[in-house]
Amino acid sequence: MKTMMSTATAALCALSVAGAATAQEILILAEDVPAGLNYDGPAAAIPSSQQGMVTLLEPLVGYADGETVDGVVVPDFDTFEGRLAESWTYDADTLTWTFNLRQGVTGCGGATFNADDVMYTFERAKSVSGAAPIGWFLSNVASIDGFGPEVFGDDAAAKELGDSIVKIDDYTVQIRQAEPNALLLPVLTIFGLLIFDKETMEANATEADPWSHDYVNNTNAPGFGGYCLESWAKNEQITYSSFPDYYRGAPDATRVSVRRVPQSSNRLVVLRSGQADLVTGLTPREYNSIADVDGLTVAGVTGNENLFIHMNFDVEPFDNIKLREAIAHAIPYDQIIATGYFGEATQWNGMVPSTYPGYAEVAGFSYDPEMAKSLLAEAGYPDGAGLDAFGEAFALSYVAEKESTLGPIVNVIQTALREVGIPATLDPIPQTQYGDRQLVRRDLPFAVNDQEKPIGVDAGYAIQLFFVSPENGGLNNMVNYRNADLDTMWSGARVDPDTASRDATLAQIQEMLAADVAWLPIVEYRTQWAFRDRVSGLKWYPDNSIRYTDLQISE
Amino acid sequence: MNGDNPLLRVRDLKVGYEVPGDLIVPVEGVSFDLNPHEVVGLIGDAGSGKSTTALALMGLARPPGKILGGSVEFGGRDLLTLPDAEIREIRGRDIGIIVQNPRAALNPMLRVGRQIGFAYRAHNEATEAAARAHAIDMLRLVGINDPERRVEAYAHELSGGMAQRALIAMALSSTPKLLIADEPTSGLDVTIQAQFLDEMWQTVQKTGSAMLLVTQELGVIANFCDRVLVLHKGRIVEDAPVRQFFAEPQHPYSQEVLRFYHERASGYPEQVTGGAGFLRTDALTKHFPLRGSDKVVQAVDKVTISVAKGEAVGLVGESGSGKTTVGRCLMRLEHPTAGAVILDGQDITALNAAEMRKMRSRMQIVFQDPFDSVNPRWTVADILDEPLRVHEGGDKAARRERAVAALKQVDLDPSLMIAKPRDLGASTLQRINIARALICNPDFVVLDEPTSVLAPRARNSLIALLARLQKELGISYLFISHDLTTVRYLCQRVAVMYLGQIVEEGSVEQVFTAPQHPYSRALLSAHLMPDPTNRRVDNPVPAALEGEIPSPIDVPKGCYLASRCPHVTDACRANPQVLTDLGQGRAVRCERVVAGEITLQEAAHD
Amino acid sequence: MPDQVQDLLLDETTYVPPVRKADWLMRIGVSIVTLVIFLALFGPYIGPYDPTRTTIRIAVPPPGLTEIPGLLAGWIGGTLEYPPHWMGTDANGYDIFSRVIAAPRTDLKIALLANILSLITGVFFGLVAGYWRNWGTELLIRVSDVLQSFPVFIMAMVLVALAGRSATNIIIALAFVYTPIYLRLTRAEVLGQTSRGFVEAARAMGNSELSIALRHVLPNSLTPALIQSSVTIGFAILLTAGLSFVGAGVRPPTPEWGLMISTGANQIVLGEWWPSVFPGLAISLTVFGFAVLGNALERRYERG
Amino acid sequence: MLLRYITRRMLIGVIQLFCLVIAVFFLIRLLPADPVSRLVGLNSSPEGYEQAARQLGLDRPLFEQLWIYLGLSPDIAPGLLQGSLGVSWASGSTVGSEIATFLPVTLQLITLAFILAFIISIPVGMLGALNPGKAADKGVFVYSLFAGSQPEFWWGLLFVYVFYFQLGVAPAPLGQLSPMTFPPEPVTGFMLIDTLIAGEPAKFFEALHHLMMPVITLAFILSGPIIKMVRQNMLRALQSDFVLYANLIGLPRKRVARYALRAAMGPSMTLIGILYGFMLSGAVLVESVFSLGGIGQYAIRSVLAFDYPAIQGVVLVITAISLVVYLLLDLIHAAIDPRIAY
Repeated sequence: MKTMMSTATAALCALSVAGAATAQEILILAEDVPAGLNYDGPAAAIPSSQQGMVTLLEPLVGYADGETVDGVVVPDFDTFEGRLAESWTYDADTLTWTFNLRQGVTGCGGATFNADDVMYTFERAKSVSGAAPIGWFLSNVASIDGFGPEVFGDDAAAKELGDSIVKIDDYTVQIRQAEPNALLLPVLTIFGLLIFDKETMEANATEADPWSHDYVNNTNAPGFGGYCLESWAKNEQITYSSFPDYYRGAPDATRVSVRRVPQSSNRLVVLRSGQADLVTGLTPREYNSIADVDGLTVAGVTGNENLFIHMNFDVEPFDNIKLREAIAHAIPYDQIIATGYFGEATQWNGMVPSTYPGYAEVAGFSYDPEMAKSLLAEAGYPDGAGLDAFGEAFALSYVAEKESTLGPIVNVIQTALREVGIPATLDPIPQTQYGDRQLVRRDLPFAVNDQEKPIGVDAGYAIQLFFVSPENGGLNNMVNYRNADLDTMWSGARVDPDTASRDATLAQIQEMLAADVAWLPIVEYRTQWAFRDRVSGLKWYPDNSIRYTDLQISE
Repeated sequence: MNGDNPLLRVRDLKVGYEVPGDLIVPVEGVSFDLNPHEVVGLIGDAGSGKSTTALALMGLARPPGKILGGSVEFGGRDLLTLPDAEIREIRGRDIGIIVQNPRAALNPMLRVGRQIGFAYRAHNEATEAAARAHAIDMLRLVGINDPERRVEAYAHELSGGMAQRALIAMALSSTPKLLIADEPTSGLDVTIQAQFLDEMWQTVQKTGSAMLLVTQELGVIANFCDRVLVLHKGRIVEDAPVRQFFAEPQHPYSQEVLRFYHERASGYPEQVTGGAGFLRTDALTKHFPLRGSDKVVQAVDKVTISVAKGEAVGLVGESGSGKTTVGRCLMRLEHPTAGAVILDGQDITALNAAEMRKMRSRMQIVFQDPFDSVNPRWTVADILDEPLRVHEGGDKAARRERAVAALKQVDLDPSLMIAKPRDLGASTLQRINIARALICNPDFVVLDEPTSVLAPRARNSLIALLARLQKELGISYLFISHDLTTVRYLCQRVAVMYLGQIVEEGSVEQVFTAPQHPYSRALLSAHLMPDPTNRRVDNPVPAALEGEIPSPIDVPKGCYLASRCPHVTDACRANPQVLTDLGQGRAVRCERVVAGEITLQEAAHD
Repeated sequence: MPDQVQDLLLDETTYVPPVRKADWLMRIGVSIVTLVIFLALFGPYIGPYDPTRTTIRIAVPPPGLTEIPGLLAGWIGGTLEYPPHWMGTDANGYDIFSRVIAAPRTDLKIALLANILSLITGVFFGLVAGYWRNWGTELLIRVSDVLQSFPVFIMAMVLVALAGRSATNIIIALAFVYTPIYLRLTRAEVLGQTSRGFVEAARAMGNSELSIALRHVLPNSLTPALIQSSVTIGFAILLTAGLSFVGAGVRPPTPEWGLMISTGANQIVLGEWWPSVFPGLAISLTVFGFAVLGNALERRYERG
Repeated sequence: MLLRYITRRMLIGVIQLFCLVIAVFFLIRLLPADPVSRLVGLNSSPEGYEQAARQLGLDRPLFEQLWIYLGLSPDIAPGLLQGSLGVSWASGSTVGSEIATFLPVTLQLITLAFILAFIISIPVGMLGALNPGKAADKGVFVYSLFAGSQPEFWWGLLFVYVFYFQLGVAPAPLGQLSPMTFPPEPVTGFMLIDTLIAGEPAKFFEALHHLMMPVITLAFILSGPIIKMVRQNMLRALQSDFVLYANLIGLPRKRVARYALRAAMGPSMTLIGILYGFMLSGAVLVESVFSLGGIGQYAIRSVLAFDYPAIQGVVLVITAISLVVYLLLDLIHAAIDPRIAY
């Protein structure tokens, strides 16, 4: 097989004309290139778009580097360090944060960074003028004063920044929270509050579009990042060139081209041919296939990606705890890890990512078909009798676009469930429809999900996101889990300034969730990349985007 | 008659084609000679192999046929063994041919002039311009008016007669020694046919070509040919000079073909008395709206006819005269635009759908195409049962008995009951159609050209059957036809239609012996009587019409015939003509005739 | 044009009609179609594995030609640990052979039902639109024209996306796509029939219009649609597979050829050919079989 | 006369398109989901949802949305009347500009495939027509049946396996150019033309090389019906009365051959038009196999993303092109055959 491969590879090399990769230039292949660069715009939820945003724009703060695991640096989530903000102070009495901004930072557009850029960024966020106002949302999550739901009303004044964020001088900005909330610094690291270059943005504003959404959606996102946009053809290619005056030092890779190659196997082919330097989003099997190939490196880290089964509490018979437990014991975890992830995963004994502050390990389920059968009988469905009546409820939904990754897993699950008498079928549905049914309608009865990565790196945020009832601040409670005790405990923890007691409450909540099988956690799998040996320096970030500035290129 | 030095010597010509597991040989040994400057008729039934023979003379067979053997000697060389390039030179240069369905034989995508030019240049050195000029000359020669304009026409823009002339121009462009004309007038109207044959004959005389005229019409043979070849079952069964052939046919087949012609001399059918106006129309008018225009096609214009009980009325006219539409209006297959149709005192145009359906048992129609008139999926039993089922219902066995009786009535064997149409011949099917029409004992039957697709022999016996049935059953017929011979034999009275109007009406005897209207006269004189003693080519042709029938969309203001009539005056062009009663059941639509301005010539025939 | 071609062109004296040609071809068509029908009835039960249950063996290549006798002997002798994967297994661990022979149940069912559905509706509307010509039926034709001018593939995808991935919805989508074809075919034929003499004769005989339409026109207008349906069944199989290929077909793990090709498609650049090649071969032969059969029927009809 | 005919056809086409727009507009609004959730992503609060819905105009009544789409409320947003196909919900770019980048890929692919298919089909079809019943004809006939009934995507995969993986003579199925090659500045959108405009013959040949397999795949499938058609029309022409008569009148072979060919061409136009129209969206499977970002891919993406304006735009553009192609071919047919009246 290997020899065949190399003939093909040789042919491919021989045929390629203008090779782009000179010394410090790299070619990356990804599922897609950014569809937009506007985090308040329609493409914001797409990871490949976020990758573009973090390349061009800088946050106020970031996490410090933590330990190096398998050659990849992971952040230390307990330590923040300044990016565009050099330092900050917090006054607990007035809930006010004072940020001292870095001086002498310039951007690709030639502007020099100052407080106006920060003010502009928050003004724009609060204007909620984009299709998906993520900036506002993050501010709201962090309880910044004035960023409540009232901004969506007809009152134009509510959309103005007011006095919750004020410019003290050109290099000092104050942000006031409405209540104690530990999430302010974490949200400032996220792509949805990256700082725009006001000057360039305003130069590209129009009367109809004062916040330059069109410009950022389609042309460029001006900021103070390590790379400048060189060319961008949606659905095809995006090229960045390094910004020599980047305040954290000129990046090593002088030019980064990202090309869209939608099929993962095709990305693998090109990587193996030696034409590309780095590829993302291969299937576990594909990563596994090149693990031992000379000249290529597969790096991975257990970050925040995981796989769970979602069972909707509003849909019979999933409201039956015995049935949920039966399903939990019917899943062959080890087989999934072996055939679905080729060992690059571990059983997930928790309800939030194990790397997040506040994570508490909970007791996991074991694969035990006999117990599953007896639980099924306890649930009132011996050997599955009577379950056929629920028809489509056992159609296991998953995102159709992820077929090549999830296919082996859902097929194992489907076979295993039928083994114990649960009439599972498969229902791959398009991402958009899946999203609609999960987020808006919340009517997916039974699903496999591997794409929930709370961007706020905090167990509390994860719990709010997924398990708190919507009336009490829940955001993405896709299984309609309702637990009044949990809601109360979480409200307390949210504004609890004491980290230790907050963590204790959160741990208690995680125990409750596990006992209720609110989700059925299956595995945490490693986030992986494959690259040629000339590339190094990769770091993992919770948004799973690469920072090209981290990369070291050797010859 | 065979000369010592014939132009064409055909010996044992065999043409056949394969069908699964069988070899069918429609031409199985044809031998004859053809002399220079001679006009020879080749006559035979449909399917006798006439056209196949004609093609084979040129070394060709229509796929999937193949020439299986024999020789065609022309100018001392056997055409069937010549290499392709050489026979190609002979075709068109030495032997010209015209075929039936001329419009299909012309390349639909090329202008006529170019095609003639190609044909000319294939055999003559000429520039394109010279070829064009020659094409114009040829078109003029074959009697086309305004040839400069016609060379620019496409085949589909030409009428059938015009296209046939263009074909002749092409065939004669290199002045061949022999012209083969394969049923050149089938599908043409009577007046056009006569005109065309006259012109073709004259042209051949001028160019000095010999001619082989393939036809199934005795009239054509009698009027234009010097000699007759009778083709029967793939062989020449008789070869005789025309007069001899008509006087003393030798072969039984020839005798049978000519029998009807001999019987015909027996005078006209007797007039019926009483029951007048059993069926009549009152100013029947039918206009068809023209799509995408506010104009109408005036198919039938205030036609008033009357058929007595037990009477057969002939309705004659050329295609486009509206005679078929009259028949369809009578049956209410078309709803008349105006006027009434009264059967036995009841205006059927005023009946509602249910009443009309009931009425249909009293009136029936037989169509032109016997194959098309029966449901191809049904058996004869189903076909005959249908009217009984619709109108009488009742016991199935009884109905079957009636169907068998009806079959017998039209001289068919009851064993046909289980046959399907595709296994039957045209004349058998037409008899079944007649049986179906008569099975509910109607009072009145429209016969819409029932014999036009039949071979002459079958035609004769069908007419005899219709005459017999009328006599036995006492029904009334409206017999629509362009074939004057059959009308004369079957009908008591006749009406002549032209462009939607009746131009003359009277007893068959009156109209046939002394036609009054110029159109009737032309029609009768154009009719080729199978009488070699009084050949058309030997006499000056009287009362010929010019040109072709005008479009029924923009009818002339005055007399509709004005553009073609040899007696036309300015008054004719200006004044609409009215049908004027001349007494004795005669009426004519021509003010000059009524005024006695057109002297009655000797009737052309009888 | 080369001279030789011209020679052939004008070789007009020799001609054998294309009619009876290749009866062996028709036999091939009939055999293929029969086999597919047999598999549609029994395929899901006769494979060595359950076509919808995974094995733990992922992406096993099919045995080489030389290994087959040994495997066969072992299989019959019962010495094998598990039945051989004659066509290998796919990335999900399914036995490809069992799925390939189980698939006709899905593919043929969809194609047949879609075809029957569209045939019935198409013929019905075609008859109505051809026989009763008024503004209403004219509108019907226009609507059908608009439907037909839809890009077929996108239309089917939208319909399936609209109603979800299920065999029923695919049947409805295909029926939607094919109905205008039958409508047009039938209408054209009806138009030809209504002016024929026997229809006029039936009217002159006093039949009601409905009776004429049903007894005379309809039976004589059916043949083209029936012939077309053999071809359409083949194309419905292609379209079903195509829809699966772009993710708008039946749901996994239903054994369906297009879905199987699509599962394996990704890996073909890496040399993993068997998950795609075997089901594709099955489609290729099946559709060819239906095309051959349809063509034979057509020629038979034209012959009369 | 000609002009009037064209105008009339265009008018009918516009009416047809209008009906289509209405039909598609309502049809896709029956879709069981909308793309709002995709926009809101992590911010799935009701406010976020409403905000996104408002941005997309989904909060407006249905008929108002239609009005805007048609361009009857240009003060809110430009619509069809203003020549705008709207803005893609998935990307925020105008649908027009997106189609302008996707469409040329498909047009280039299928046009080349048609040309290749013709180059193959005309001689092969004639070979069959000229030897009716002989072995060559049987071969041609079976080939045409076979090629016309094949799953093209599977053949594409097979070709990839054989020519890329095994033999290494074809490039990897990675689109129009190798990933290392920077595409030239898009001027026309047609890669082959743009590379020439940019004066980069190396890229031109590279693009040609990348097009090789998809074009061969499509041409193979297309050759089935086209050969069948050429063979049939040629047979019919050769059996026609006027070809027989042309022989009878002794025209030279060449002339007769030309008669027959021209007669066979006319009726072929309709089928070509239908095939071309079908391929506009039917090429999607081959595009998918070879990672060519054509209009079919765009359509799939839009359907899967429930991107209403994009779906509407694609259907409209594809249908409009089909109608124009039909019209052009009818005009050619009329030019060949004078019997076709306007």
